[in-house]
Amino acid sequence: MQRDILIGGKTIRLEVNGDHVSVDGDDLAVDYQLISANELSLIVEGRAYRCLLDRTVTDEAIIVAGKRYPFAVEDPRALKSRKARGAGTEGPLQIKSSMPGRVLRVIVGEGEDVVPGQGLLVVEAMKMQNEMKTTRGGRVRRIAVREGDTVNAGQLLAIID
Amino acid sequence: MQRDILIGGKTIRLEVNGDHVSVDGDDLAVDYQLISANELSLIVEGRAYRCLLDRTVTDEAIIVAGKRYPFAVEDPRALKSRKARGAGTEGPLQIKSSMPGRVLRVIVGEGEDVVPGQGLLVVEAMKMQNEMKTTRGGRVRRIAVREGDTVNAGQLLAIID
Amino acid sequence: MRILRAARELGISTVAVYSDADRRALHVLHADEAYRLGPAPASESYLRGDLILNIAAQCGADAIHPGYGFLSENAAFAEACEQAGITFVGPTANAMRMLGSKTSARQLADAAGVPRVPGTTTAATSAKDALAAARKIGFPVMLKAAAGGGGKGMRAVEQESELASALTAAQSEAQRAFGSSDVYLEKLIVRPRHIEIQVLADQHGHVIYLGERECSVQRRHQKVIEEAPSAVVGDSLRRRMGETAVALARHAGYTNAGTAEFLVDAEENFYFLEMNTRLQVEHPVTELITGLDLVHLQLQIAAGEPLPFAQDDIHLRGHAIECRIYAEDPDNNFFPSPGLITGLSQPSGAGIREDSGIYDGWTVPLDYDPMLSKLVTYAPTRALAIERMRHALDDYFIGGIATNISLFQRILSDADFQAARIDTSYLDRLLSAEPPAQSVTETVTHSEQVAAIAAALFNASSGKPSEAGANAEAADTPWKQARRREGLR
Amino acid sequence: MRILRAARELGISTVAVYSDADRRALHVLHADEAYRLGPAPASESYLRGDLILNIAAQCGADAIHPGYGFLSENAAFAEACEQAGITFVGPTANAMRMLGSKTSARQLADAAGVPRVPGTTTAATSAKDALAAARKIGFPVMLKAAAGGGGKGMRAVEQESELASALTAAQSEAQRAFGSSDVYLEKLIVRPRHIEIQVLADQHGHVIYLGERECSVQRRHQKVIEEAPSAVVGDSLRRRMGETAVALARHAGYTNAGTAEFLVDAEENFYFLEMNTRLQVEHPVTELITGLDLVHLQLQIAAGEPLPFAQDDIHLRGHAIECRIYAEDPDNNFFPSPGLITGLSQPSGAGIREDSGIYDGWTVPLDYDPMLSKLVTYAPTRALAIERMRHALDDYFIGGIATNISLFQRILSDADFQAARIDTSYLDRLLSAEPPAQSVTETVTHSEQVAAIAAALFNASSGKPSEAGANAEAADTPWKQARRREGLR
Repeated sequence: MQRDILIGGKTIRLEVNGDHVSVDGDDLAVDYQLISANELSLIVEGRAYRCLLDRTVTDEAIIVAGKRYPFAVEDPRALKSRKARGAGTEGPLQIKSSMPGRVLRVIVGEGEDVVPGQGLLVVEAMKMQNEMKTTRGGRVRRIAVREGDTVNAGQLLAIID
Repeated sequence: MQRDILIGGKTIRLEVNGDHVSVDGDDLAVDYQLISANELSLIVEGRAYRCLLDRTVTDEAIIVAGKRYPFAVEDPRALKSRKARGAGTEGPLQIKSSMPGRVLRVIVGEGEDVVPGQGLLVVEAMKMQNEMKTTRGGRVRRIAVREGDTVNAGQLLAIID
Repeated sequence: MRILRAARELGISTVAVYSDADRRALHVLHADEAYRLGPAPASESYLRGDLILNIAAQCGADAIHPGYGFLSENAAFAEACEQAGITFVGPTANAMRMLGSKTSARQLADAAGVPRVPGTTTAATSAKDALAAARKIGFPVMLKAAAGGGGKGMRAVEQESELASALTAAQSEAQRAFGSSDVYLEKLIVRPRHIEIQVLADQHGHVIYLGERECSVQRRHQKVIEEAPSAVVGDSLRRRMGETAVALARHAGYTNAGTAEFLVDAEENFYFLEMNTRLQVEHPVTELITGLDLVHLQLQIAAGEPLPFAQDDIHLRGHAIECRIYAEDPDNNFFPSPGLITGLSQPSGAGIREDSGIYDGWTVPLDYDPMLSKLVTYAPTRALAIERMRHALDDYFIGGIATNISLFQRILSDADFQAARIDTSYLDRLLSAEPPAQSVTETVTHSEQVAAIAAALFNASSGKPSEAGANAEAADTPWKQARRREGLR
Repeated sequence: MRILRAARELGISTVAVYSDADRRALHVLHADEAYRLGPAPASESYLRGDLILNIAAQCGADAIHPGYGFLSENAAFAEACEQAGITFVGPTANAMRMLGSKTSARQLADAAGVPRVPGTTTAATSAKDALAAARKIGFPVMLKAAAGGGGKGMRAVEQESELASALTAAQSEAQRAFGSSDVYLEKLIVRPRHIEIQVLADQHGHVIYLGERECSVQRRHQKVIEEAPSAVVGDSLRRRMGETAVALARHAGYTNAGTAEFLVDAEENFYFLEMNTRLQVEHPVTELITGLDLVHLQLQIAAGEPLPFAQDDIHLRGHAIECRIYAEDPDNNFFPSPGLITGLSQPSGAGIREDSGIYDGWTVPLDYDPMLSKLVTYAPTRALAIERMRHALDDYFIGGIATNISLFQRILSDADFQAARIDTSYLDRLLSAEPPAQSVTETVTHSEQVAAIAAALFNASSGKPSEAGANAEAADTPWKQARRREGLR
């Protein structure tokens, strides 16, 4: 079994053969047991890990020791191959809604320049107003929603160039 | 939807229509939600019940308020229609092993008369010796195992007439 | 669930009411009787006191426990219960009215000689009015909704120029949240701690206090972590604050459980903030250090029983910490994240208590406060209670939705928190500080290798039916290949 | 898991060892390191001290905590640890040897002036020898394995004619279970309570006791329910028993946690039975009423730290009850029922502690003691702790295998248990009494109607994929039809 895993901005090539796994060419002794559909007991060279698979509407990640590692599988045989959150700092930035809600206010217009941390629009959900900010500076290419719109989880709100 | 449920030695005819159920002809208002594959939130005429489905190697039962009700479904469309434990006190009594183990000793012979509570054979499992007793008196028709035999869960050990 | 369980333990039958969004909630599953109130919005269900009283009358209920939110501090509802001959588990409508509005509570505090933060005792009606009051008190000042709680309708104002717009915002927020736009002003205490005193009063004139809770770790004036006892409250301060809270409760003719909130400054001066006339979300930390059950006591008091102990019988032992686990994403501006829970693994064991209403397969509704669970740890010392919580959080897994578990991990490993150097702006400072290095390394770290191996193995197993892992062993390659190891490594 | 969690909380890295049957066990999942010991049988894995020490040496372990069973009372293993320079978390091999064998423990007790049940101090070698001893003591007598515990190798003998065969049986059971056929005799006390004292001793000569545990509810000499405190132990008896246990521990040069077991008769006479030189399964009840963490203390003592408190600092508060939940079928002669857990719903909340190592999808192995979980409740009073436990048991669901939960429900609702009228034969009497009416009625009861409705609904939904209930709402008829109700009932 062979997989390329995109994690932390790097691609790791894995090959699992019985009780050994090759990680970018390094050979490691592994032992593993699936505890449930999203919980794995993994022993690598004697070190024990509880690995959790967390699939949300926006990404797919492994949680190990309380830390979350979004990942993507790059393999023609894999069914799912999503873009890992945070991976890829190049190209336009898509601002997406992480949950359903209502667009209360649009703060910036298309074509405006924004700085990192600047608020773009306000979405209300569960009676809380949340300002959606950009993590990068740039020019607003597109505002994909209007005030009063109801948005779904994962729906595109804006694009920053 | 219609089902005949054998429970507590009685057969109950049920017909579910939307938010009403007919139980042996009595009409009751019901509301229900499946919480998980084996947990049901059931409201009957305002009374709330947490109903659990327990499938073991020997029977199938509903647990309500800490009490266990073995049942069988009598319906041509149902996939499973097992004999409820305890149901049917007529006919020969089959003594089965409820778990894997090893037959340590056979106490009674075929053709012997036994009284309720009498030990028939001793099975060892998990380092514990367990005397398998008969709940009914009668004549031992058959001892289906020999000393030293390994037995599986549900395997027939003896038949009492 | 907390209240339902406590009632059952006293042999009381329970009736749950639910909105359409909560039909699958655990309190409905576990109640003796359950009735639908209405559609999901609280204004059409849980805030409809008339519907609730109708149901109570129909099913012959003796008492109503209002819980923590919704109508729990609504004097009109308490009064309606009284008129309907149904016991409201809480104070009388009269006491609630006196203490429930912050404006009247402050008047009462003054009358009872309870120290409080300088401020107005009546609502500011205009910007001009507010400005005059603010100048008299001295900036910085705080705007607060008279009817509210939980941070809604609150604004800190540093200078005169900000006052008018802040007042408008606070008033409209107060109107939306509480149906009243009354807002008052008070002096802003710099770096105060938020410490509250739990009081219990029976119908026979006995009033006692059960020590304090430290609730300084807040975000947007919402409590995030609560502890008992407070690391800065010694026996003397505890007695002074406790006796003050008891005096206030006596003055108001208060009955049942209540909480007096105070700001405490670095010199151990304490200022009364408000009285919460209900059971608090954070009551478990008090239960763990006193060994008492506050819900049992609430029900016994409501039934007219006297308190079964006196002030001298109350001894605090050990340390308890509570984390309020919310469906919100700390990496995304604390945006709420309701949705389907697709995996759940909850910690348990020595010194771990969890009050939660979630389960695998439950959909966190959009409609209410997204609190999922209260995770509470107890240990003989604060340091051990913190360590216990850190590991309990590591063990906690809620799949499918974002939660604030990582926020707690960050707080609990912070040196200032561990040294109890906290005040009400502590968390804002921590959050505005550089987030902990995300360690985006050039080379692949060992942890990333492990995560990648897990990702590959999960990926290889996906698509195969595996009901709760039951069939995992039976699934074919590569799950089976590595099951047996030859000897020791 | 209990020990692993406590170690993590003290910042100690953990190494788990496992047999093939336990690869999927939770202690392996949560450890920092994990190594395979060998095949499933304990004699080839968990009882192989040599393999365990090899692993400890390879991974550089500082200490070994032996848990509750297997090698925890094996002096040879403790000695091997000492020789390998690895700390054994427990008493010295020497103290263990003195107290571990019942015969030598009795000699020690006599020397320390600890009252004990009249009996032989050396093992009975022949039937003739045993008969002479029994006649001297007076019937009824008890046969006990010198090396054992947990009821193995024990026989009560009412009259002379039964003695020879009972001795043979006890000896062969002792040989199988402990590798030694030594069996001794003692007088059988009529209707005694089994009450034990928890002691703690550091390496600096401090020895204290932490109150008692009431363990009279037993089946086949195995503890079923434990409580703390005992309803019949007052301050005076507690002090007398506690000081006796401390004297014994001092006499043996004992260190770490240990338990002195006593029989107590109706006149408050107490007789020393044996000293358990390890942490007991039932330690949580002591933790809940003292507020301490015994595993933390064990590790601190093993590290050479002094006890952080004195006898006067120990105060008991409230009441705790533990139920040992086993995979065994009370309706079928308590036959073990290992197998796949196909559904799991565990109680939680105020006053509920669970120490368990099970999960949905886990297969309870055939190979070991079938204990699934320890469910413990705490409440201010015994009556409330019982009620809390009854409801926690109602909430507990372990699907797919038989458990003894129904046994606890029967005990906890029994008037004698509720009145604390218990002794070591209490449970045998309850079980031999007419079982509660199975209410096989002619007509269909209301509960049967409800169960039948549920059965029909489950049946109608089966076959449809429903991953942990997540898709239940999406499943078609009849699940959807009844979701919305028109108005109130």
